Amino acid sequence: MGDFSAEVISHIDRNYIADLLKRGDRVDGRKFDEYRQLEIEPNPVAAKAEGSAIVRLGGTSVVAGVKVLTGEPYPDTPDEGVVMITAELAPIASPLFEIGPPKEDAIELARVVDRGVRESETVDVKNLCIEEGRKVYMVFADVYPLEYDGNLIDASSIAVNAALLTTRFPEMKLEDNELVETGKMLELPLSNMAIEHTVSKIADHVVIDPILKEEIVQSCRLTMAIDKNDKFTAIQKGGGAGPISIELIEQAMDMALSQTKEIRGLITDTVKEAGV
Amino acid sequence: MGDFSAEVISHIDRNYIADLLKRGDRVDGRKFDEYRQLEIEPNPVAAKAEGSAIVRLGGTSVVAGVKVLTGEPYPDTPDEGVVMITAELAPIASPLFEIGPPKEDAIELARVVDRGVRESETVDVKNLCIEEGRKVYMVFADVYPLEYDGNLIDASSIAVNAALLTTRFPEMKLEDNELVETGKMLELPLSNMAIEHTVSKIADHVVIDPILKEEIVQSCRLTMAIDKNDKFTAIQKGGGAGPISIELIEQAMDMALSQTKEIRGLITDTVKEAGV
Amino acid sequence: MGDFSAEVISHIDRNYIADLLKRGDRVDGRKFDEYRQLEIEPNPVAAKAEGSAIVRLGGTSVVAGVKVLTGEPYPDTPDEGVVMITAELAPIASPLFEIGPPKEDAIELARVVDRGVRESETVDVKNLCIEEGRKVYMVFADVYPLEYDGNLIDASSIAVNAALLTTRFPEMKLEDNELVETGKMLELPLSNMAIEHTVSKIADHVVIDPILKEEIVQSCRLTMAIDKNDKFTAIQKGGGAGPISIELIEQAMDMALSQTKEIRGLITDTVKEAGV
Amino acid sequence: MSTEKRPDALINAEGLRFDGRRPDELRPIQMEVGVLKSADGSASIRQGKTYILAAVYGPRELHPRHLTLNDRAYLRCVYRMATFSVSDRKRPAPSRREREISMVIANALEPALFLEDFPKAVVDVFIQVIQADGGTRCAAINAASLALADAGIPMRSLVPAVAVGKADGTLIVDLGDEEDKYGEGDIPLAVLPKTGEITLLQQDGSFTREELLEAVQLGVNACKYLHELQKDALKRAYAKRTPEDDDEDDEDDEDFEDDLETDLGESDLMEDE
Amino acid sequence: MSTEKRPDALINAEGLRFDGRRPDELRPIQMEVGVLKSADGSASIRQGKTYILAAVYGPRELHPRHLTLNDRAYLRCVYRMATFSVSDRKRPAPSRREREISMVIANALEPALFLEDFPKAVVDVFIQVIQADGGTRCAAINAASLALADAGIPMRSLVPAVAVGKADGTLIVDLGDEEDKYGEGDIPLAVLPKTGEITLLQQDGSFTREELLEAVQLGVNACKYLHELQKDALKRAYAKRTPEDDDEDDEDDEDFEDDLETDLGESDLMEDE
Amino acid sequence: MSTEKRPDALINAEGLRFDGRRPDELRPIQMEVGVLKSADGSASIRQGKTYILAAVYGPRELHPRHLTLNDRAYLRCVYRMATFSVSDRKRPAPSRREREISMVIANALEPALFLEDFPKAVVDVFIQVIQADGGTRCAAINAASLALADAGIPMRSLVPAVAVGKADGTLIVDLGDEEDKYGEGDIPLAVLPKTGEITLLQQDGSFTREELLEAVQLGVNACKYLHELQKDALKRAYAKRTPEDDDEDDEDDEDFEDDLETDLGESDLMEDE
Repeated sequence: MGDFSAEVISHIDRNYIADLLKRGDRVDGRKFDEYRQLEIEPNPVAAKAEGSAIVRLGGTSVVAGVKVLTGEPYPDTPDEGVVMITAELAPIASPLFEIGPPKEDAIELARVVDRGVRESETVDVKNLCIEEGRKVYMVFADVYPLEYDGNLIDASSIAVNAALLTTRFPEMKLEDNELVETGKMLELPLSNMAIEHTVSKIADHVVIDPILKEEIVQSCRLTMAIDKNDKFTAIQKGGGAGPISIELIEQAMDMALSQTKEIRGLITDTVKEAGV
Repeated sequence: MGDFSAEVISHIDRNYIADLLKRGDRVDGRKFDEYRQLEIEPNPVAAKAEGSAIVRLGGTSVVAGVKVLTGEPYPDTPDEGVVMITAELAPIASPLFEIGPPKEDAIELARVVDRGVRESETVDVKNLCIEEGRKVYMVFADVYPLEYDGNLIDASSIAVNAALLTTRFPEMKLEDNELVETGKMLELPLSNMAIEHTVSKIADHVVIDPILKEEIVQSCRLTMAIDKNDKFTAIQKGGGAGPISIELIEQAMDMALSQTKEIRGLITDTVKEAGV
Repeated sequence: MGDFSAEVISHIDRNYIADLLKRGDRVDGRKFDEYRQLEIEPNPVAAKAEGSAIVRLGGTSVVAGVKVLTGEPYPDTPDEGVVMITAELAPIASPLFEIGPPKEDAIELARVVDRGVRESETVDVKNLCIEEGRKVYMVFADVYPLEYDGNLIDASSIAVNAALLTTRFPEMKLEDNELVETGKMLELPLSNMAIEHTVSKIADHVVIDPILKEEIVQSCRLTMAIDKNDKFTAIQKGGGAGPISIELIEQAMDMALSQTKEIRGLITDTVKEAGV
Repeated sequence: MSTEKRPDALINAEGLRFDGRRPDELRPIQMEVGVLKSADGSASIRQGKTYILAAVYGPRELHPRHLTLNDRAYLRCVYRMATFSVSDRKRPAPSRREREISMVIANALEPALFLEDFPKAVVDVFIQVIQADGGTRCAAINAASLALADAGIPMRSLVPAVAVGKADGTLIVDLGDEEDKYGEGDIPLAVLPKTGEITLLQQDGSFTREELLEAVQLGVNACKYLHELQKDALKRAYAKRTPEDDDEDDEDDEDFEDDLETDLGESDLMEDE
Repeated sequence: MSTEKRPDALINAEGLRFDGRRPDELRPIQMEVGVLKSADGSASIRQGKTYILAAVYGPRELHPRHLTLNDRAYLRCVYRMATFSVSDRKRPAPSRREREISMVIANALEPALFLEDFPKAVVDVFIQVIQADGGTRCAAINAASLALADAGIPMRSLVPAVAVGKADGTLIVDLGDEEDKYGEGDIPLAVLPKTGEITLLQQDGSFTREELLEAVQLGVNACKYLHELQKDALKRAYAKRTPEDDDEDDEDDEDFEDDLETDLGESDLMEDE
Repeated sequence: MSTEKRPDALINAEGLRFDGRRPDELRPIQMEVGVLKSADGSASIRQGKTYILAAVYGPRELHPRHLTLNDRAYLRCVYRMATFSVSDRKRPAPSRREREISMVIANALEPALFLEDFPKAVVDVFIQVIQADGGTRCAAINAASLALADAGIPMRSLVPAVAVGKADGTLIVDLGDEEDKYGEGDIPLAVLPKTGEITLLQQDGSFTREELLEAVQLGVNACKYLHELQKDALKRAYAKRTPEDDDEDDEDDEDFEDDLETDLGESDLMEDE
């Protein structure tokens, strides 16, 4: 999230990182448009969650789990199921996350990841209806950061996508006003698998997948959700109040577009290989 | 509400205001039983609220809005609708209102204004029933102070009354267990329109409609709700711990009685003229 | 609860109390396995609560009250009623209890007393069913400490047991989907009346029913719930982080076993004599 | 599981009330001082079936600091109802009603106290309603002012309080639960006996100007009687405390007794004025 | 009791919108400065049926202290919707949505302010949505930057903001409620007029790379027009304040006018670059 | 969407358990040290299907200040379950159960630590339950004491913990979820290996005096074995850290290794006593 610890880093670091970028180098040696190593562990919570994944993005890691429950639909969408994403800046992940009720940064993480999934209609809620107006499936995907070295948003977005992809749950039907299992197991109706990509603006440069040191000195960040058809489904400027020019926005968009297919492929392949 | 800022005013101000009163003068030149100029703007939230009003009482202003929803009645009053008044000391109105959960002053404002409406049975809840034991109308009137120069209670009471008077909502009926609109628009069943009048006790004097400077030095205040038949329907002594004699209570009551018809008339006329 | 005020007592007191114990003496002259004087006042809230009791254990006193309501059973136990115990460290009882949301000590008191009742199945929830899957009785027993001179847990446990024993409530049945009274009054189905006994470890000694001074210097405490068949139904080590040896645990268990019958008898007799 | 029903009439043909009282008759009242050992001062009151305990702690250091007042002690009242004190179970969390009543009780008591003797300190008044059968805020004030005296807080006088109401058109004093619920109005008030000034005044229901003034006068008269009961309770407590009982807290108790005597003397005096 | 229905088409056969506007046409907009007497600075905006008030307090001392910044003032924004401002009644407690919008508004405004002039202080921006009919976060930014100028907070420039969206495949500017709800996407953005840089950017819906860039450009153009409206509003307010009106706050107002002139001058200059 | 059903028998005809274990047999256990790079110390444990992570931060400055202890560090434990770690979705807010377990875990660990070395500081132990399949508070203690060692907090010894229970009348060790749910009782306990003293003890269900004492003895024996597993895990982590891995944090790591060696030595020693 970046801005909350802006005071812990000295001006020296700030200048050092900016000078490196001017010479084309990042502080950890990556290219400007290069992600850190991405590892996905599908289904680590196989006994209790309907779906789950642990994602490691360099020194950042998160666990996401999915629970599928049943409930009544909202009155204004009687034929649609419900999808909810939450995230929490659990103190286990960083000395920077305080104990207590959700702060602005935590709220933003949850809302940005949620928006990436919901605005993108990653889950087709029309296909989560058991009986119109009476019973629908409710899908809860919850993310917990475990290690924090920058870019929690992308790690969380990847983890939620992977967890949704591993999800299996029993089909239910209404019989005499009671929900009973049909005996069949279902997958979630996933349509377009939007992935979120975050780019930091530092001085006049944009770099993808920032580490913590970069987040601390960033002017702002741009998070873009891109679906499998290369459509942008959500954008959030955050992580600081720095302004950004249209040219840099265009660069950031192109960086994200250049990475999205590979990451989406890695998620799909890993889950498939795991034979979930 | 007055007492929370007692420390910001010096003893000099306190004495100055008291000395003026001894000579028969108020700090802003009004008579002891004189209200500040009252302006009522009916229906400023016409597109979203079922009823609304902005009220300006000198340098104090508030906005009140009404939403009419449907719901189930309370088990012990199956044939009665529900009326709820809330108020909040939103920080927009004053540097004195802190951000955060409701403090004592905010709770008292809401409760006093609510009591003025409910104890007075301003809205006839028996006439808010759609079908006994199953569905009733629920009326929410919410007040937000916008400018605070004293006497939020009276401004809020006037605004709630005006907003209730402007309220129009679609008639509903139960058909096959579903609520449907009949196509008719309804007004609220308003019976007696009680208005709240607040009097400050400063030294041995009572003055109506106190401004902030008077509230800060007041010993206590007396708020009286009076209905269209000159019946007292609610009283609250508050705004400080100062005691008050029976003689001053009697003076305060007579001050309020002398003003109530004119204010009630202004509300009714303004709403009528606006042709709501 | 003891540990929260560890800093208010000097090392002198700590050593003094420990030295006394080494010589076989307690600070208030009792034997190690001796309870303070126990007084039970049955049904002090006869007009409003379905059952109640005030318990005085030396300088500690609490009031417990029982409300019996009706409601829907939990989906996974459709034929069982609900029993809930709450307790609160109300500031009236001690200058040590701060005002505000429940702290760890308050949570522990409530959970330990609740566990003593529920794990012991003191109330037979199967006999609190009105109609399976639809309506059951819900029993709320709430405890308020009034004076705090140590060992709130045992006083609360005794008070809850006594209050449950005094409880009388109208039998209900379902007629045309509505609950109606049959006219008969019921007692609660109490099965085994487990009582909680608390033992403090101070230096190498264990003493039962600690007073506040003992709690403050204790290394830890052991609370044991014992039912009428001398079965242990709940244990909680708490009140400090001091370790305890198996030998002392055995001593504590034997102390509790030696007292439980007399206390249970006193509860039963007092309630019976009161002719509730 | 309340099964209360509205009585046919609150005032019967003989002009007596539901429970046999005359319109201006108080319910049976028992007040006792010094009932809680943990507190610096305490009192209980039973008024009809209403049963309330009050405890006072202080003057003591105030946390959090930012509430500190530089010229006097902060009087902090907390009025809480037990979940089981009312017909329906009250939810455990403090309600807005309880917080508002806490505030009006503080206002009712404060004018009687010499809080300026303890700048920056806090005096805590904790009130626990054990059983609520009408008139709890007034009964709480009656008990709390005894608890303040018991704690040795310097006072101008005790503060008596009572509710006046209206049933079947008749003004009545000290409402019970049914009279509060099914009557036509309720006017709780508290009085400084020395000056006759009002320190608590609320009203609901519907009253004419004249009814209101008559009701307040009725309340003030009832408060005079309540004040006598309060002084009696304090004297009984004072009489019980013999020097033999005092072991370690000798000096404090001296102070306390001085205050108490003064207070009793003062309050006797007041009535004569 | 909302009875809204999706319109048949958001763009009609003539290429006009639901409410008759051209795709790049803003709704009728009225901005007024200095509307709240209690605040140090204030402004209102009516944009279509959206109606918002903004108040600024400060620079002033910051509580709680631990939020203090050593090198600049802390800009604290609170965006709140009235319960009655939307079709369904909003719950009174602040939602997570409101808290997130408060944060993005602060970020949108901060680059325009010389907060480094007031280390350790706070500048409070309170925004109250009276009626919400689409585009509230952008309208709030328009009003808030006027309120900041009115409060005399030193500024690089005002900050205009607008939402661009898509309906029936056409890019449209300044969405109304139905266009937001039934359209294919929404891109709220705010602009620093001097440099053309973006200080707020969010998006939902579905856009291609090219659509997005075109939409941002449309928004930046609309913001230029909005900036003119903002400056007009400020000038009107400035004109209204004659020396005769100033009685006691003379000195403060001098300062204010100085700042205001500078700001107006500066913002004029910007457009010329 | 849990579809668990009570097994027919928890102990079969051969005296074996539901999952084939002997009554005193632990589930497969894997412990790993140093698994989280952000933390000062960390460990994971998989015990059957239970999966828990523990992180330690500190000793560091304590906020809020008023919790500061003058004579030792404050040990603050936070035990949290992931919403998806149990059959039904847990609500995200911390429950009273989680807060109570946090407290008993702190009590279980504290006697093993030299907290007096760091007056006024805090040592934070954060525990995240990823999957809960019985025995989470004991598994959490096993992992947390490894994380404390990994963080270089000076320790008397590691703290092993295990739950003993009863199923079909037989005492069993290290309950799984079904045994916890459908068995006749549960006794979680933690042990100081050096002295055999108990630092955590809770019980539910129904046990005679003799059963209880036997159960505690069974638990203490199991803890001896768990202690060996803990020491192995620590040695493996220690072996992996070669000087080559240390780049910038050289000095800190020296300290860490010293502590670790001491601790391993000490804990070996203890068993010999």
